[in-house]
Amino acid sequence: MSYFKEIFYGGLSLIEGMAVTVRRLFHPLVTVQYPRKRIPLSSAYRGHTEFKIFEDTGTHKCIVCGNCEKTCPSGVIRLQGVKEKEKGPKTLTHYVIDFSKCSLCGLCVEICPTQTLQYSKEYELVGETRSDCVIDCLARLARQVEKQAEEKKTQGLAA
Amino acid sequence: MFGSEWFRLILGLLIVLGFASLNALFLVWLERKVAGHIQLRPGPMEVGPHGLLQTIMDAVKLMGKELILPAKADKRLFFLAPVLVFMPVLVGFLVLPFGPSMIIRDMNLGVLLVFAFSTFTVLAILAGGWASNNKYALLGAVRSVAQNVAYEIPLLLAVMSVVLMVNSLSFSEIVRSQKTIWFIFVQPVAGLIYLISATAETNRAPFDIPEAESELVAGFHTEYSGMGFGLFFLAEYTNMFIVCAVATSLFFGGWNGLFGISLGIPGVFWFLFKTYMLIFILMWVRWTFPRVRFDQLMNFSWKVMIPISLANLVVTAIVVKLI
Amino acid sequence: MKVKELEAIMLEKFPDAPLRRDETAMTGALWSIAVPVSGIRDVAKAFGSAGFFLESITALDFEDTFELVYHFNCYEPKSRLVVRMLCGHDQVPPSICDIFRGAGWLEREVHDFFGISFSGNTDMRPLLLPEDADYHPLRKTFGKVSAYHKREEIYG
Amino acid sequence: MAEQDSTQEYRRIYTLNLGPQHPSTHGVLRILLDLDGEYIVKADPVIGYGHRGHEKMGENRQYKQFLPNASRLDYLSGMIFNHGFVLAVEKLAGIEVPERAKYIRVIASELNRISSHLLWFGTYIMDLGGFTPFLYAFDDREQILDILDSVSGSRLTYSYCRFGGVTRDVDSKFIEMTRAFLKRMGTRWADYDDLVTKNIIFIHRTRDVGIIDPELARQYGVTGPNLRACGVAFDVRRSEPYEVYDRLDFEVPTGSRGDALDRYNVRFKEMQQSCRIIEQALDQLPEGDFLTKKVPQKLSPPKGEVYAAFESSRGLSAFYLVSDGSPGPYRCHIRVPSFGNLNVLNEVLPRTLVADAISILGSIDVVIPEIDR
Repeated sequence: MSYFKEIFYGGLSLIEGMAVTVRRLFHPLVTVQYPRKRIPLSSAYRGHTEFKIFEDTGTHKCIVCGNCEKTCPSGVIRLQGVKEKEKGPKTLTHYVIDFSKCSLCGLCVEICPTQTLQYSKEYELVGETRSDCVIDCLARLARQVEKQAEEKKTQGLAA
Repeated sequence: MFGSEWFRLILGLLIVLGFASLNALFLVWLERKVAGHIQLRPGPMEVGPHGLLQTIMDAVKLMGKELILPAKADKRLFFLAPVLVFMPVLVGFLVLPFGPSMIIRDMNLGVLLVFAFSTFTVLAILAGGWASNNKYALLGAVRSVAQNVAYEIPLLLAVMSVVLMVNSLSFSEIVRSQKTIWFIFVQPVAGLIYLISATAETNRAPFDIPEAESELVAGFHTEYSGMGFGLFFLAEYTNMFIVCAVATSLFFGGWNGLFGISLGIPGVFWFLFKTYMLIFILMWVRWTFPRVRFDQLMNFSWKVMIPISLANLVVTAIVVKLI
Repeated sequence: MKVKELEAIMLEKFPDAPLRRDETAMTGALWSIAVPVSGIRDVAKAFGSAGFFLESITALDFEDTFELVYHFNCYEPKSRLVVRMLCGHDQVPPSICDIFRGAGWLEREVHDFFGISFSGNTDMRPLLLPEDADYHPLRKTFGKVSAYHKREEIYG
Repeated sequence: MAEQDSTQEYRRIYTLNLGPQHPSTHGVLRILLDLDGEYIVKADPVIGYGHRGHEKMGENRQYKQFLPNASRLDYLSGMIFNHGFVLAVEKLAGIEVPERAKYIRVIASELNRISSHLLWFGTYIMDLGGFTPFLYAFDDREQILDILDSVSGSRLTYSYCRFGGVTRDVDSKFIEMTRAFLKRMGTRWADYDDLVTKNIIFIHRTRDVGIIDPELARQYGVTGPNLRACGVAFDVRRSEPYEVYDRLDFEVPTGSRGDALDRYNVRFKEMQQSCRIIEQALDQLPEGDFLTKKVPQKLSPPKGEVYAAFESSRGLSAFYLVSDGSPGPYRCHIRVPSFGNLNVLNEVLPRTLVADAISILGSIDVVIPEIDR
């Protein structure tokens, strides 16, 4: 008797399973066709680091203390600065990160005394060579400043 | 000239060659779409409207790929196997009753021919698995042989009960006798057993143990690349069509409409519609269930399917005799 | 209960072994006992018959000696006990892989990283390192090292 | 004659190299199987393909620099390992953690546990040949990743915990999303039951397959759901509660036979218990700081050692840190649960079929990079 019982209940369980999948057949889809449609990024998203643009100065506030370089576990960050005056602050000349080594721990952002580093929202970082992963943050900043200025201009025109 | 048997045969073969490959490509697309929508994703979308041309592009890609011959493989057998697997599948089309007058060759042994040839694919799978000189492929081939031996029996027993009722092995004869009532209503057990065995026969999930992707990498066609793999792939889908077409003509009334009501639709469309519905069910099953284990499959076949189909056959014989 | 019994056994077997009760909040163990190299099999047997399981075997490399640390734990009650064993740089401690079958791999790992071989463990192929590895990366003489201390500098 | 016999024996048993590239070895595990037909005679797992030297890295880094490494050990429960490492260092340095941070960590860890179990669920059914439950599980898992992404900014290797708290406070949106997720999961269990748990094929594939009895588990140091499946209710969250687990009410689900089906059921119930824990933790979540301000930038704990155990989704894990008073540990050893869980395969696999081996391997739920370290 248990022989037929197992066949019966076994068959029933299979039909129940098929009911689950056929219901899904008419569900709305949960995926999006990626390059054509995108889902919004979360506000906390951590891309590679970049410089924050401060409203008051219109640029970054890096003082070339080198804390980020020292704290980075993987040696991602390289920066250089020069002293323009004998006893003045240093000015940043180079700030380069090798994103291929970065593990996105965020220690550099946390340790920065002037809080001039932030996470970018960049996620399409495909490159053909390793050197494509090397990001020059100062050049990036310059591009962003330019873009902002342009945006302001067009806004001004529109107004 | 036009009425001659030879002309009919050659024309039929040409149509079959065209239809079989296009149909297989369409079925691959359909499978991906069904799988996609069951899994809450759209499936192929990029090439052509709703990805319709995707499989054609895939076929082109496969044709452009290098055929890799593994070291120490049996060269002749290795290249013969994909051809062997595709040929009998094509022959099966010869006797399928697409419509009242749409049979390439209406033989009085049609049913027998289809099953004789479909068994042939096992030989090809064994040859391919053996010739690859790969342990996974060999395991897959061995599993395939054992599985097919076990499943041919209930499959044929289920078919036998229909044949007993009609007293003929000709497809057109069988379909004609289902004019008013389909055999699935008369022989539900046989129909179910046929469908289950057919799934095993075509090596589809949950009985896809010869290629058991997560166990044997790709089973018997592990070592095949390019069009060698492509032919195995096309054969699987064509085989699926044949098996479902046979089920349609044996149990679902072939070109007949439901209870003799044809709604003015030509028979061939009834036939194709029912065949594709059955194929859809096979796909639905595949994307729902996990794979059974090898020995459980055997147990299921020998301890459940064969006794039940035998009992069914005996009951059928008695009832037919009494009536 | 088991812990009390074990403690008695330990004290009886190794009367002069330093048994240190730990502040569990700090080290995560109830007590630790330092045993000589020859005593580890007896200890393991006692732990094994008391129903303990072996959590981990690891080693510390000091300038003067290796220290092998065995962590034993028990399902019920909470009682992690530590057996520590000083083992010279060229000493070969006995294996406990026949008492705890899972110890075989743990010992292989220690052998990988520190080059300590265990007598009685027949399978000493490298486990995590490549098959032909002849270096022992967690020794303080390998690669970049921040500090190499004597044992008393840390444990006093 | 005797010689002939031995050559026949030699031919009868052949070796199958399962992995390191195989669809269901989950990472880079290689198992050398000696087969007799399809039956396994001997199994020898070969590991170490993913050895990255995390322990050596730990010795050469400062404590906080090791934080990103911690989540890369068991990448599926990155939050829990991150949490565990932070616990160890906090014990070592005697750092007090604000109440709110403790709750946040527990919520994040339990969410991570569910996501890890969901991934295991999907891949396990995929090992058994069912592809669809995998994507359903990923759909659910995606919700968790979204929640954790919204608070930590990362989807897999979180680096969310810091010594003395967490990097970012949770907001009302996080709580709302988490509650919505719990509600959603409440409706999903029935579907999973219908699709998988009750499925006759699934039951046949897992029942009485790969039995680990309690004694075998003890010998090999098997922990986590694999141990609980053989009837031992051992859970670090219960036996030595860390953070606020002693204030939360949850059950430790156990099995009885210790086979693959029990392991499946235990993990499944564990997900439901994790949901309960999160719900309670959300209710009790106090106001306050999320990060204590008293931690110095250059953390140099006093001399001593710590062995901080915690329950990852795979079992008892622990960080064993020895401090020499410098800003980096003198020795950093990591006890990983998968090590023992995989080791036991040496004895479980023989006398089973190849198909069962895949089922057992999947049911044990190993994460290879965690073993390789």
